[in-house]
Amino acid sequence: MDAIILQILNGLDKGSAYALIALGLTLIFGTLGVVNFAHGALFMIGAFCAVTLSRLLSLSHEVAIPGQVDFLGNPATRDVPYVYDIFGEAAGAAIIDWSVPLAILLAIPVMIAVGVIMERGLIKHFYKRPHADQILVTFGLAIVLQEIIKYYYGANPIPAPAPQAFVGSFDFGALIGFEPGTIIYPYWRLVYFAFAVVIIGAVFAFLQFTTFGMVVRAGMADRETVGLLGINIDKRFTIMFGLAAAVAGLAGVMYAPITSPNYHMGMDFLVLSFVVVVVGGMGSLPGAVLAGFLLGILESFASMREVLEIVPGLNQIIIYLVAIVILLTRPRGLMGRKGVMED
Amino acid sequence: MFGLDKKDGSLLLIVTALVIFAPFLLNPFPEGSALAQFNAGYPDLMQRFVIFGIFAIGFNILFGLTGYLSFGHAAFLGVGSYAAMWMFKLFGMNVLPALALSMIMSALFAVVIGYVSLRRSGIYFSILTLAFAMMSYALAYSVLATDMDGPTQQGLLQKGLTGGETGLQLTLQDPRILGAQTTADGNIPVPTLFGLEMRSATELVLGDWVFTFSAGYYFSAVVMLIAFYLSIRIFRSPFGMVLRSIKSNQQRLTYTGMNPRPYMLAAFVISGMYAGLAGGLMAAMDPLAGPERMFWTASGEVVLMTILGGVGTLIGPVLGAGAIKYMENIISKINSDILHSWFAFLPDGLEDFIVAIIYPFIGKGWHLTLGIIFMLVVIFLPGGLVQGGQKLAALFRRKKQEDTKSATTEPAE
Amino acid sequence: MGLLEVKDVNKRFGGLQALGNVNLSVAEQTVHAIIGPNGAGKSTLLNCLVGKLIPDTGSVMFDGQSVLGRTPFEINQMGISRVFQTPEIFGDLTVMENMLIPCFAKRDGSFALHGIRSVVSEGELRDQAEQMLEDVNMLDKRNMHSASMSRGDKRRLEMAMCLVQNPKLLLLDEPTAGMARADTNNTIDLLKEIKEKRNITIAIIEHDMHVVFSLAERITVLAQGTPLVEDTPENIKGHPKVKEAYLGEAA
Amino acid sequence: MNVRPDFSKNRNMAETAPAFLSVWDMHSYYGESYIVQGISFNVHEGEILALLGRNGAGKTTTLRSIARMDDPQVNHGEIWLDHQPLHKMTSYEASTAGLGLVPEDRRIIPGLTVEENLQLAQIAPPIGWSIERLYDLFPRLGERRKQEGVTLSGGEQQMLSIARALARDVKVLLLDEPYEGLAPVIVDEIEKTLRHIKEQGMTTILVEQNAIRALQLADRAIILDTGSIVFDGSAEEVLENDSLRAEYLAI
Amino acid sequence: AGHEGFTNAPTGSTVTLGFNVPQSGPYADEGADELRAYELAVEHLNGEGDGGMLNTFSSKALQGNGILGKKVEYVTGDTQTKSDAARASAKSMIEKDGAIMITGGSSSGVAVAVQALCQEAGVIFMAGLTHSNDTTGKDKKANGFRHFFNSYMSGAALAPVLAANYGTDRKAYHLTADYNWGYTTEEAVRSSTEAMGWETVGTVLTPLTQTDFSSYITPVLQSDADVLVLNHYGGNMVNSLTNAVQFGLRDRQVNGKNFEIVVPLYSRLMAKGAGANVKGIFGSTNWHWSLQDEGSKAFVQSFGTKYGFPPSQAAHTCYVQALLYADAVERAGSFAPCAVVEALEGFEFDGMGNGPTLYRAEDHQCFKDVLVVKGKENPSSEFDLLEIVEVTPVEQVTYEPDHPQFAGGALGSCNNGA
Ligand SMILES: Nc1ncnc2c1ncn2[C@@H]1O[C@H](COP(=O)(O)OP(=O)(O)OP(=O)(O)O)[C@@H](O)[C@H]1O
Ligand SMILES: Nc1ncnc2c1ncn2[C@@H]1O[C@H](COP(=O)(O)OP(=O)(O)OP(=O)(O)O)[C@@H](O)[C@H]1O
Ligand SMILES: [Mg+2]
Ligand SMILES: [Mg+2]
Repeated sequence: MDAIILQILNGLDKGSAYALIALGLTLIFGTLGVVNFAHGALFMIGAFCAVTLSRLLSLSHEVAIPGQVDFLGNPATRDVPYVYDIFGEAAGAAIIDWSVPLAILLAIPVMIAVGVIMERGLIKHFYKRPHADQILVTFGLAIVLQEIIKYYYGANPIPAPAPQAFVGSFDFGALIGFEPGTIIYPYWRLVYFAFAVVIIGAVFAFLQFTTFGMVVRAGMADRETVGLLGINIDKRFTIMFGLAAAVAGLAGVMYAPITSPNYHMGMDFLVLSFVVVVVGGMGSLPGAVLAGFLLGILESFASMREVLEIVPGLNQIIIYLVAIVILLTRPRGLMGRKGVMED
Repeated sequence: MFGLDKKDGSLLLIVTALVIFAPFLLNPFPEGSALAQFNAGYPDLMQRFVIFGIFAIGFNILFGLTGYLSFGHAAFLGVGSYAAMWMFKLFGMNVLPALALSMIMSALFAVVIGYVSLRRSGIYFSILTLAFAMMSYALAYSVLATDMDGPTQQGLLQKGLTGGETGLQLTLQDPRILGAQTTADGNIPVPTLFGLEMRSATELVLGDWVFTFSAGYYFSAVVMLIAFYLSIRIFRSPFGMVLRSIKSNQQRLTYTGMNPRPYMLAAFVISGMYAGLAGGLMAAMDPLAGPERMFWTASGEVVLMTILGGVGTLIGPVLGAGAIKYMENIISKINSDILHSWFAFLPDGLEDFIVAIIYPFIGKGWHLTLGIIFMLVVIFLPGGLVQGGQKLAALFRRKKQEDTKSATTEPAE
Repeated sequence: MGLLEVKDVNKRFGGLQALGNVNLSVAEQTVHAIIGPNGAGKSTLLNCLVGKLIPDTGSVMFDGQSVLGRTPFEINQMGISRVFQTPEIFGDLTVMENMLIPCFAKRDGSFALHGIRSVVSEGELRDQAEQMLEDVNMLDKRNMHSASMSRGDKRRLEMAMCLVQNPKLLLLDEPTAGMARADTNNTIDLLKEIKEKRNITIAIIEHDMHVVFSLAERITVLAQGTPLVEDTPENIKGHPKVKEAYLGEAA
Repeated sequence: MNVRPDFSKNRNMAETAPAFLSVWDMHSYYGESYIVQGISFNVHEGEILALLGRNGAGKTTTLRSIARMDDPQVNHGEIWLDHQPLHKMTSYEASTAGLGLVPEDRRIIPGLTVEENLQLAQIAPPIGWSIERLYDLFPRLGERRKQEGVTLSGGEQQMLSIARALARDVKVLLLDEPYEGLAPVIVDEIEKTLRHIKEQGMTTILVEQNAIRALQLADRAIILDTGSIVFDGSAEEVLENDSLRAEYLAI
Repeated sequence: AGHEGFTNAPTGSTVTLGFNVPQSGPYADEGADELRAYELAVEHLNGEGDGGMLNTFSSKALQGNGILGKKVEYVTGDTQTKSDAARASAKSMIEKDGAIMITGGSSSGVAVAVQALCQEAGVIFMAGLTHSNDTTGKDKKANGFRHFFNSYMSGAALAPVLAANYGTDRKAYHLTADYNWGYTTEEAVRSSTEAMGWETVGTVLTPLTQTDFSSYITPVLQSDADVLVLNHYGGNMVNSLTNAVQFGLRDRQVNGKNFEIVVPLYSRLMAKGAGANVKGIFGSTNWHWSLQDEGSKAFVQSFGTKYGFPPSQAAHTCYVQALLYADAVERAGSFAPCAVVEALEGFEFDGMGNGPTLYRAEDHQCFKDVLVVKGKENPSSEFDLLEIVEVTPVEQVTYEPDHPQFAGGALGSCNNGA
């Protein structure tokens, strides 16, 4: 029983990550109809916003340590971050410690800018082009973004830990009467979950309670006619792109403490997020979110030892298996709209 | 010629000529010169060009004609490779039966996957094929890789059906019931065509130039030419036309009395067999089959090759395949040392500067160059490399026309 | 008994009764027009005949066989071709290719794998197709990319595609809408001629009364999903209810 | 016949007032194909202009050019609407400037209900008729307001397309075959409406295959043939000139 | 003269080596470090630089004048850590550039694939970083050699240290990467710890592509395991260890004991990726720059001087392999693969950082001391993340050639190629 509760928690958490990434993707892919292979790269850039901020904050100057030598026998030095000099050691350390949450503030403008530039400079010219062209151009862009990050940050994962305050776990089990220490959950993951819920809610609200969503949907179905009705659809597409990039980036920032960012993390998530979006149903935001949680939970269950003993390797294929089953039983995924990318 | 019209006939002739003379054409620079780095006329790469050419031609029959974008085509490539390897392991090293089994197995897979996936269209189809390929990958990578003989046995299935991450390899213990288990000097035999070793090659030295003619390459090239010829025929056939009408308006087609499903399935299976053939050839040229051949990136690669070359054109996919494989194998091998030697004639400071500028794009930066080229091509050549060629030809023609025009009008003035 | 027998067909869309107890009999080798106000259910009725929609209840018999439960391509192979209200053609193909597809369907049935044979060598079918294009005055456009034709031309092309199949029953959903007057008249003549020559039965939906009255031998007036009257053109013209609800000043 | 309008800023506007919409030497292309080949004409405020011609003459292309759609490209020429240079605008700017187009293929937006299709037209100013008033004009739409627009019957879609144009406060209404697919009574109804809004000063360009009907409504007529104007004059003139009608309109 | 009858026999005044390392993909940084080591080795072989380990190497055959008097040149390629790409790249070095020896790599799959290729083509393969038993077990090849240690050795070296630190009454839970290296490592660690009295209470295979291990780690909480063994490498290890620490495993008490985590194969680059999470965690490594023998010091000195930071174990093994190859050619007096094989088989040497070492003839595996390390509590720099806990003597990690973990496969005979 407690094992199941734990896996549901895990699944919710994994699912919130999937849902959040898929949410950004579905804004562009499901709603604007652009096959955006650069979406993973946006997620990755978000994560590197966290890395970059923590690097910036830790920028330091060398201070010699008297009486010690380094591995080559030269006098040893110690790095002292500038923030220590500015804010004093305790405050400086706290600032560095909080660099991941602070990076959200950095990521929002950066990601919006990246998204807008990307859309204005490149994607804009591809709305009317075949999907094949969109694939090639966004894939090319993804590679370029990825290689730029690799050039500056290397290929190795770079740790970006959560603030000390979030280290440790919350004991759910004790709360609901299980043995303490059996159903625990790390604080940061709870934060991630809550964050995902907030972002998802905000995006929903924006698209649901404004005409923006309807206009963009209409624009995707028929740009020409929407233009005929006096609506500057280009502008709205740009906003949508910026929004999607910001969502992807924020997902990345918050994910950095969970897995150390590396330059190819975007590609690792890319295919999965396409699967999530499509299983959710093209053009459906709730679908994408639902599929994210569903796949996350199922994946968690499939990775239980008890399950693997019965069906070895199920954890490797579960997502794809579920995807196939869902797509065969429901023609347009969980809640897809008719006519979106069906040809 | 061969039932082709003039245009297609000359295209086939040109491709044949290019393929026959590839060892020369791809080795334009003398051995030892600074630019020799750009030579691509060595057997392995030439084989890759034609093999991936086959893969892309087959993919284009499905994608180019019907517009159905399969994102799991690499599964058939992998199946073809594994099938060929098992043929080598069990029966012997002749490549023809191996290729036959590759095509049969990939066709069977394609029938099953196609039958299921073709129930959906558009992106839903793409994701279904992707899911099947990724499942095949995962199974080949781990589940089918576990010891099936038990840990102490030293049998055939010691590393499972697929050999897992390491890949399926030939071993000295393979039965090879129709051929030699080992060669005279105690090694594993190599793939042959009735005794002609695929890896055998002769070299032609002409001054500073060294040209290699490899049996494996010419064998693959002949297979590719046949495959290419068949694809032209398919493109020009009623079948090809129906496939294009599916892409254009599937609804209308059903009201016109045709059942799109079997057409689609036929296209899917044919294209899967092309992929299987390519996979079998890969194993025949280099006897090892690994699961990464089925990973989504491998499927993505053939998509990119086709788009880069020009979707729906006959020769485009082959060009795209060549371009990507060239980048992967040639650009990735240029290291800073070589760069320095190229620009050694420049003053030191300038040399370092230029090297520093180029360096990010070569060697380990080859991906960056690839990405940039993808973007440049789609932006400036919406029809892929083929369109680039056409533009060039048109420019040439126009210039010629202008030349003749000015030549004739000038005296009058 | 007619070639086409529609009995007690009902079709609902949610709360809307699009067709209510429709009975219709189209005799062989006649032109039967179906007219009625917008949204009366005319197109819906045709959709039920070609397998695009399945009626909730009722039966549709064609040539003694039921069409219900059959797929659109099977129905077409039985000998029913349809022209749609908005032109449905193969936009990526040339006009000639558009014509050849129905020819293949007619000759080869719903599936035949001619993967190696060349389209160019299909002389007989090409002749047929060209003849048909000639008949609709479009031969000069045969190599045109069909998507880039004007709408009237698309209409004519679609009709040619249906006619070249030589169907037993031809269903036309406003075939002359948007067609220039001259072409409308040509079309009327063509349909008359073809009907005689090839023994084709035609069911036509039109709002253009000129076309209806020139062609139709019988007219069914549909209103709100139910047949109001069925009669000869002369009687329909004078029918007061029809006049009021549908024809207006045109009568 | 036509004088190039001069709308330069320092001129007195009154001087040029008569031409409300003015097209000057317009050349339009679909990619490489040269369709509209240098046409010029003026439309005066409150006038109904019939734009006639055979299938493929370039009527739709002309309207789309004026509405500043991406396709066709207008490579040369000027278009002025009430002193605003339309030729420098994109389609949404043109729409904001007071241009309304009812496209020939209706262009109902998939995925949106009838009401949403109408609401969409009222997002960007200027806003015209209220939705309720439009429902009064086309009660059918009111009944179907929650239905997805593309599932409407052909005629209902046409009504929606017209209603959508009226939902915006347009100065010039471009109608591309608005009667297509409509029952005769509805056509009468729309004609009445057009007369009515003309009285309120609406300027209209009407493309219609039913030339007689169009000419009876219109003040002036322009006949297009292969992308050029072959006649520009009063509507009565065309009605009276048999040879003209025979040559270009085949009626 | 005399150099003919084998693949790519060098004819001019130079000889070309092929360095086939991952330059893209997750191991690109490791590959870059390998490449640095190779460049350094070439320098030293050609008599440039300070000579590095040439000065401490027990064999004195190398003169610093290239190999057999031929200047050493090299070509590089990208394995992408994919067998296909690695083989393509190796083939191009052999077919196009005339490389006579291929070396490098950062994973066992690639090592096995390229080794088989070299066997077939008739060139020598000097494996880079490959730790799976199979490289010199099931998949061994006559033309292939491995200096790096393997899973068995890790297990054998770790077990006593674990027993000494954590006691012999422990319950271990294994998370194992679902591929070949994972299997052999799990098997090795299991059998050696079980021999110490530990009990294995669970083993779960995790997909290689996994990035979030939470659903694998939480079941550990519910088992009665008190040790978690992470048979993961690279990004897998970084992520699984990070996740394990996040879930508070290290602060747990089970059966009255502190919960412990073990990482059988450590690398400095991975330790860096995992950040503070590695502190106090045991693992094994082939070599570490803080070793104080003469050979290691000389290597660290020349590498550090050239590049400004200390070398990784991958760099070390690659450097040593290059030197060992050159030395074998020099001693054999020929580049012919079979002659080189003969010179390397049973070769004993010292001064290369791991004490006296044997290249065993039966399986072409090096036998040498193995290091057990622990994540350092107070690292002084980003390179100083591991501290050596014990240098396990070679006897303790030596096994019979027909040990069950290595059974199957055969070397075959050496191949000189064309
Ligand atoms: N898929 C659908 N869902 C809901 N209502 C529908 C659907 N299809 C048609 N209808 C409704 O059914 C009614 C009949 O439509 P139909 O297309 O048959 O009319 P019609 O007689 O062809 O009219 P028109 O002459 O305008 O083309 C219309 O009111 C239409 O709105
Ligand atoms: N998208 C397009 N690409 C290329 N050519 C086109 C395109 N659309 C129309 N044309 C061509 O432009 C010419 C004029 O077409 P247009 O649609 O303007 O005619 P029209 O007068 O509206 O005819 P109709 O009465 O049939 O609607 C036609 O010859 C047509 O073939
Ligand atoms: Mg209708
Ligand atoms: Mg038109």
